[in-house]
Amino acid sequence: MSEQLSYLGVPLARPKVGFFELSSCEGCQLQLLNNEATLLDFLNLVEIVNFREGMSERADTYDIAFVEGSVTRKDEITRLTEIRRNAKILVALGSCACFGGVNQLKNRFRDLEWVKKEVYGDFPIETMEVHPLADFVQVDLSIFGCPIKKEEVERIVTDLVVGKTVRHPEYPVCMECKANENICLFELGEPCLGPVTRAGCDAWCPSNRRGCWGCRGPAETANLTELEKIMHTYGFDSETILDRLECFGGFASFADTLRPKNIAELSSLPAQTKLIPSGCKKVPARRKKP
Amino acid sequence: MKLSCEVNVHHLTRVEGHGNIQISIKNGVVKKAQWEVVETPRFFEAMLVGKHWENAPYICGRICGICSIGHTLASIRAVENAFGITPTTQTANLRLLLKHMETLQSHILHLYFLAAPDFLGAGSVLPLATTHPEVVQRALRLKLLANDACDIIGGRRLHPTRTVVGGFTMLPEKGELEKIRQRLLASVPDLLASAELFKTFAIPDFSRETEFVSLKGDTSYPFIGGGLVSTDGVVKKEDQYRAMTNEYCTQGFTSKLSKLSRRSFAVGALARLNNNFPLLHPTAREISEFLGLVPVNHNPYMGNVAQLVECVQVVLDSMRLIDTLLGSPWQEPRQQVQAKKGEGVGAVEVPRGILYHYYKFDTDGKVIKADCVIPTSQNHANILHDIEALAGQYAKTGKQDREIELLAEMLVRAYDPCISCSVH
Amino acid sequence: MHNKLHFIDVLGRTTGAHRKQDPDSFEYTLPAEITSIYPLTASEKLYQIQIIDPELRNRFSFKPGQFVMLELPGIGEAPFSISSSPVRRGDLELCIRAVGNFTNFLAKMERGAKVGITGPFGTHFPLEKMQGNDILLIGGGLGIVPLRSPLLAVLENRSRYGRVDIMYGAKSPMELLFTYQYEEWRRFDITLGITVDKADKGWKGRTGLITELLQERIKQTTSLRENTYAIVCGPPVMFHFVCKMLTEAGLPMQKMFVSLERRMHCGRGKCCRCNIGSTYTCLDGPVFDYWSVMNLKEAI
Amino acid sequence: MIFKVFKNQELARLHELLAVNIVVGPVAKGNDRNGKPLYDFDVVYDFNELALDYTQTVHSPKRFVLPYQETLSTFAVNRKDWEKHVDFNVYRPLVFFGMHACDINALNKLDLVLAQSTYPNPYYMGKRKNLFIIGIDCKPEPQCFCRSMGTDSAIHGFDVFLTDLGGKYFAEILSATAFDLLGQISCQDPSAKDLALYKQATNGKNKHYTAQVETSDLTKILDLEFESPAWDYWGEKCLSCGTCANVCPTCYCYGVEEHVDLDLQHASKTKSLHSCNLIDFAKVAGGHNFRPTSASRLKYRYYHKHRGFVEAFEESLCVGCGRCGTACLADITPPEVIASVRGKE
Ligand SMILES: Cc1cc2nc3c(=O)[nH]c(=O)nc-3n(C[C@H](O)[C@H](O)[C@H](O)COP(=O)(O)OP(=O)(O)OC[C@H]3O[C@@H](n4cnc5c(N)ncnc54)[C@H](O)[C@@H]3O)c2cc1C
Ligand code: SF4
Ligand code: SF4
Ligand code: SF4
Repeated sequence: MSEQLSYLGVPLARPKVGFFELSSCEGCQLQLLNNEATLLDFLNLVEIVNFREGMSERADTYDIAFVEGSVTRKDEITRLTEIRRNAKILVALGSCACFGGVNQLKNRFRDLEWVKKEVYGDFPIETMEVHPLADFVQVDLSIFGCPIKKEEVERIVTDLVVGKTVRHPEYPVCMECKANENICLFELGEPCLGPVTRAGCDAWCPSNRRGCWGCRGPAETANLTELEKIMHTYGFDSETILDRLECFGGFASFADTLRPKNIAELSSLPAQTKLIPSGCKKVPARRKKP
Repeated sequence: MKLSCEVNVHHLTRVEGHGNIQISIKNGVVKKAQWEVVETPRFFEAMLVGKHWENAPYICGRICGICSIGHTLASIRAVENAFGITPTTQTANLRLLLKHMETLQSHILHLYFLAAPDFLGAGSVLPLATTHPEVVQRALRLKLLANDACDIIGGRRLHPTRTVVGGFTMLPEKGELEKIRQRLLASVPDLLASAELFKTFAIPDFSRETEFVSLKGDTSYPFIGGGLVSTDGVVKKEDQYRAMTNEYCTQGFTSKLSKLSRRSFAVGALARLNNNFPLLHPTAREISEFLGLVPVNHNPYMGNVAQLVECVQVVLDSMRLIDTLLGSPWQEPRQQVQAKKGEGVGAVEVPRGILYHYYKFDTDGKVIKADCVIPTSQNHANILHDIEALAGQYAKTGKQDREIELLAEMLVRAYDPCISCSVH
Repeated sequence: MHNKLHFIDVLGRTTGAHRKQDPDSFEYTLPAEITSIYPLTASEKLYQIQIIDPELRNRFSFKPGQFVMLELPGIGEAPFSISSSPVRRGDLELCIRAVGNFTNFLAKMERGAKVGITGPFGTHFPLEKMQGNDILLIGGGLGIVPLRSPLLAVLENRSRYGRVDIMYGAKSPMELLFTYQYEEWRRFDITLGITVDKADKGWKGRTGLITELLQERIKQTTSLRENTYAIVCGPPVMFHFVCKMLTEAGLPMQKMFVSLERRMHCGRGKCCRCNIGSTYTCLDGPVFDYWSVMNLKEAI
Repeated sequence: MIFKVFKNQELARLHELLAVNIVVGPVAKGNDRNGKPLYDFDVVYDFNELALDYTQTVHSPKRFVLPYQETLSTFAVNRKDWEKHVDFNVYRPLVFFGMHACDINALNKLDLVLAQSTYPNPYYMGKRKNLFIIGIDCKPEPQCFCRSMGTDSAIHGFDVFLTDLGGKYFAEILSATAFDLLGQISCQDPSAKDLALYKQATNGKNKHYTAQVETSDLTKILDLEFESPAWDYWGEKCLSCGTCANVCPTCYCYGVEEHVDLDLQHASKTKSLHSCNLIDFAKVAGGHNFRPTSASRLKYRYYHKHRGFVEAFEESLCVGCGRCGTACLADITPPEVIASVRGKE
């Protein structure tokens, strides 16, 4: 296991890798165990020193820290800062870490007290507005997706080991969707965020005849104004658009611009729930280089 | 003899989510025996409020990464019950098959990657790759099979893409199903070998009288929907789930807790098996007996064995389901959905126990109220009381801290708790 | 009658799906060895690369201005101008700046490493046409790399050309390439003007833009029209200014040559990544006369 | 060219004869949201699956000669040493049963650049030369402007081309293989009446075109209108999604990626079709982008098709099938774009 790695005669360091989770479903970490066919090769390429979900041993220094989940409590900020301090490369693993993920849907409500009460009644449980990692620490690399795609992670890890720069596709999902020869879901009468969402998932959802919900966040060229027009042309209301755009937090700022138009339509809600334009808001300059 | 002991496990490993164990024994007297859940809540039930029904399965599936399929199916069932939709036989069969494959993958993951290292004296599965390569290979083979099947039926093994209210967006190819069937058949020797392996493990001798809650099958071992039952004789309907779970909050827990006839109850593979033993496939029953598991068994460590028996059960039942599916031509994958005002409950047996989703909709089909009761939150109180009893049983035996710590850790792991999902 | 269609073996293969190794084939890469490496600056190194098979090595020839594609398995493939003299047989010299995946990995490799080489590709500077004329070689930054090949070719046949002027500018003295060769070049009766944008402590030479050097040169002659050719290599902004200045001084556009750089994935006019309008930088370039460049939309 | 006619029911027999090979043809793919039937090319096992009266397939037939993704080569790496293996991925002939004239012409255009110019591309050529193509006539759809592009009929690039005369097919035979094959079904020489019917059919087709593109002097106009505000107008709408290039039967730009395997002992080089509308198309090391705006990229696509290609090969790279316009969610269609650039709003 500990033989020196090399590629084309160039010696390579086997990175010490740690996996950590903040508020999340732990699915992204699980995806790594889900690569049965290549798991052993993967384990040969890196040295896993911290993986609470899978092992008892722990270590405090690592070259690469994969952090899953978003920040929803103060103690998580502390943990995150500590991980950042110990890691050479901090990777935001999955949409929760990158944009807040589904967790940030909670931020739709102005009244956090109402949120707590709705779920825990009179029992106070500490929580705060949901934030992606980058609001608190420097993130060196993002791996998008809810869930992440294991092939992509493997490729990224191999690239890191051989020293290649990790590049994400800059174009939208439609590109991969067409390459899978799907008939566009808009033609079939279903909404899809493929035209604005960053590719790299190989059009996972559209290929399964399910519209894209934008879990990978915006493509480099996301033309959201045009998408909104298209959605309306194809007969989808603002709410359907908003549901998708706000789901994972990647499009937060654009979703915000849609939301005010929408409050009227949502007036059937219980009185406590004041909907505000939010998504993951940036907190001022707490971001620090370790 | 040393009669004092301090166990302090911060963020227990090899479980999903964050929990702490604390045991303090002074001169043979248990001062403290605690199970704490410190996971951060994500407030899914609030998130859903005001959302259109179609969001519910999509968002709620993301409560849990391990049993996302179960969550999605429970959520879909709740919506369908609220709207008065009955799934077609084809949809029901496909869903059950998908559910089975999730059960298989989750149980195998737990048995081999999370539990087995304890019995084989390793810190994780990693060293086992060198010391017990055949064991690891076998686990990977079974897991791969289950995961591939989930991909084929649900579109993806985690957070499925094809499962929607009304049915499926898309159907699997028959040829692919046929291949899965062949692989299932070929996996039987691996399951038998697993049984042989677990037979060699020394299951700790511990027992505490417990109430077990699960779905009750009529003619088949239950996984999706149906009546609720407990070993203490409580019988309820699916939509009376609140009377079964009686959730409450307490200090030291970010998860809610549950109780029924006693201070706590247990759900999960052992509960299912205790309540539905006669409905097991004869072969699964035989293996259960071979491993010394007959109902009603009150040793929580036997949870592992129950999971293994269920692996056999789902593999055999999946082959039957595939035969049925292959036996008739494909029907429309998806029914029309008409939203309406009302409420609905979906109860599904996920790997760790019974899971309930409940939604109330307004006339536009928007969620007014959501409630999800997750198996591990039902188990927490029971885990806590088990730990107390465990500490009591070993307080005077003079075991080393590390031994008690390990027993406590193994106890919690035997519940295969999914803490992140219990605190959702 | 049997209606199974015959497989037409257009590619001349005899058996199986793997094609016999054939140097003329599309994806074929000549295995080559890095025989020596000279660091020139912090980020540029000069690599000497030798094709391993002696027969293929002897067959390989190129003209100044052409480029080769270098390949490293799994790392990438990228175009590089040949920087050595066409007369030099046996190995190629490439001067490569570490900027990305391929080039950074290459920078970590040592002598004796194996790389794949394909080419040569593209057009070249028409040195034959230039014989008997004065030549201006103007290079900015990394532009000296493609310039070095025609330069060495000219020096090797010095008597066939008239006045030879080399003007070379870099951002700072630290970034000047091939400094060790300046004296050698100067021995060939040439004018070598070197300038840097920003001097540092030890710098005794000129500071300023390359256009100033050129301005001086232009002032020395009344018209460049009759018997002068120019080769200009450097970033687009630089050759744009230089060529404009030369045009104003009367040098016809067809007598100025530039080397363009674009993204390339194949080097064989198939991937379209290097297209400028309709023109493939890899097939119709990289060497263009300025007249063609002026007629290409978005070339500069 | 040799002409024959045969009864419609003989077509099933023709399929049967060819079915020992892999047969690809148009098949129905359900309906769109407005109930309009959708078609695509797929492998066909049963004659009845063939939808020969198809309007237009969503995707073009190009993937059978230019797969969206293709492994160009693999490497076996052993410490310092490595070896490259090249596989052109051609193994067997393919029968194309029912291709419209525009798509046949599209393949002919691809031939110009991929098979007939410097460095012919063997991955393409092998597949292309192993196609047996049965062409079939069509009725113009609202999006079709093939007539403007001169690609409404195919003169070469197929083995046999069929025109439905009502009850009978009129067959133009171009290859000896096709001739031999038709010899095995019941065929006649066309009668004077058949010829009259054939002429009637072709004349009838011409009346149905609704879309058109004015191509006269287009190359010059494009040069003159390089700075036209029309490009910005369309650029603002464009999603830079690459859908147009993907469905286009003639777009062939690609990108190459190399990957090292997890085991560090293998590597591969894959080519994927790209699109000039994508943001990274012309980005180079260091991040400089030669075409940073969507307007400049969209413009480039039109320049390549309607100007550059014409300059190089004396014909345009567009066959007027209209697929890109149909597929474009932003409704950017060549007839409209070109009309606006020409100033004919
Ligand atoms: C005709 C020509 C001659 C060149 N000569 C030299 C030279 O002599 N010395 C030198 O240092 N550099 C030269 N370059 C530039 C060199 O090709 C790029 O620096 C190199 O491609 C960067 O590759 P990379 O993998 O390190 O960078 P990355 O940014 O990681 O590039 C990834 C891929 O993008 C493409 N790419 C990126 N930038 C360029 C670019 N500028 N040109 C073409 N393709 C690019 C390549 O396909 C490359 O594999 C030349 C370029 C061209 C077109
Ligand atoms: S289905 Fe979605 S991803 Fe696919 S082409 Fe249509 S919009 Fe794009
Ligand atoms: S023109 Fe249309 S299809 Fe093409 S990239 Fe732009 S939006 Fe996409
Ligand atoms: S550019 Fe559009 S109309 Fe022209 S061939 Fe391509 S898809 Fe058809």
